[in-house]
Amino acid sequence: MPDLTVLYFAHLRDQRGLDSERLVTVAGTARELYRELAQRHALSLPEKSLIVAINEQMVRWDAPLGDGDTVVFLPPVSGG
Amino acid sequence: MPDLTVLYFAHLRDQRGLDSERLVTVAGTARELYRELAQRHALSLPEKSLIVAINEQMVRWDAPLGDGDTVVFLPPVSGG
Amino acid sequence: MDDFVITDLPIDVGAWRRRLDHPQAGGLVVFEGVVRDHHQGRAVHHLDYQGYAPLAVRTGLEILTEARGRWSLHNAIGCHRVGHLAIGEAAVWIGVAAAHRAEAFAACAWIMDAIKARLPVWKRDTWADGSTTWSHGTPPEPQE
Amino acid sequence: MDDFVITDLPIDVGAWRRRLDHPQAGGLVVFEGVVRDHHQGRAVHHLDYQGYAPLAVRTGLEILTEARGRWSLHNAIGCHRVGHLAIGEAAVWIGVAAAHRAEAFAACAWIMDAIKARLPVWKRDTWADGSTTWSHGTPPEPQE
Repeated sequence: MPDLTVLYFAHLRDQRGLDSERLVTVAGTARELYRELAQRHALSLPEKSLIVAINEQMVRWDAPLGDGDTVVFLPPVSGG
Repeated sequence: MPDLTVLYFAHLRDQRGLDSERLVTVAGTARELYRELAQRHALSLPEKSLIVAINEQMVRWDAPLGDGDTVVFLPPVSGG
Repeated sequence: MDDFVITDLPIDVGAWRRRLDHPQAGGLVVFEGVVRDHHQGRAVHHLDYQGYAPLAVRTGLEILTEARGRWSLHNAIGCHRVGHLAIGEAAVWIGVAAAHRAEAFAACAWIMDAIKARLPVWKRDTWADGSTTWSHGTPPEPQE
Repeated sequence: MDDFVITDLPIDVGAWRRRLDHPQAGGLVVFEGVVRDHHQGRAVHHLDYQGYAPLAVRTGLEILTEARGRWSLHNAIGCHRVGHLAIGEAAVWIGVAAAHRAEAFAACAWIMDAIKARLPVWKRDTWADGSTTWSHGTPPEPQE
């Protein structure tokens, strides 16, 4: 089971109540991890509104998780 | 015969050798004045490349000249 | 110096402008995005921006590189602020130097569109009544 | 202060920029036209600009007023330098403040096109070899 760091931004940071956390998960992919976290912490943003980044690279939802990965679920952006 | 001030810019200033001059003319219109000056001072710019301003207003070539007017023949502009 | 920066300090617009100086550049276009006192009809007290800094820097640099590929530019640089911003403070600064103005205008406007669409940065309005709202935002484009 | 100025002194770009500050403006776009070290493939030593100042000021103000009519702007100001300009000096500065960036970009680019087409100002290149050439230029549009 991979030992991950998850970073939270914007709505997800508010809903999780944390900037970041380390966790060990049974999830094998980014999609499985988001579903686990969304259920546990009542994260409201649907998957289709998010982009996943692993180790500072945007990846597909079915990207596999590896030990030591940093995972971020990016809400719709609003810079500028 | 109107007593005028004529201002010169760019090519016309170089060709006339003056920034400005006062003169009395028999010309009744801006066109007649330019033809008189072009002939006397070998001004090379054709009328169709110039715009006439009298007293800081752009006017037509057949605009009449009045005593005390300031007349400018504006070469093609190149600001910016 | 880095061509694209995420900073939690006020943007020194004079210093950024001086970095655009280039002897072959005839046209400089600068965009500044500034915190307004209103948004969607409501009075704004201040803004907070969060940014995923390492990915935002990389994305900003990619956008600038794409702009240099689309237009002939002498320079294209910029920065985005994060943290607490008061009314009138600059949230984003983008500067482009080109031989001619048309390229500089087109590139600067395109860069700003790309920044809005792709930079992993999030804006929260704090309204005059103290309540807060995260901006609706645009899902960032996947880059695969 | 005057919204459009003809000046034979160096343009204080910082001071002009500060005049754009406006609590309702979310987007500021600034254009600077700067003297390049080359033009049409030839090395430039310096430029001289002549301007018919009273008409140029009036024309500049008319252009800014037209821009304010075409777009919703909080501010639109600028200046044009005349006299002797060295490489790297600003010949023209135009700044636009609007609620949103699209208007600011469009208005600033349009103002510059109008300045180039209509302002009674003339540019002379002095080349590296000391010879001089008046720019070909555009006949100013009659305004009747």
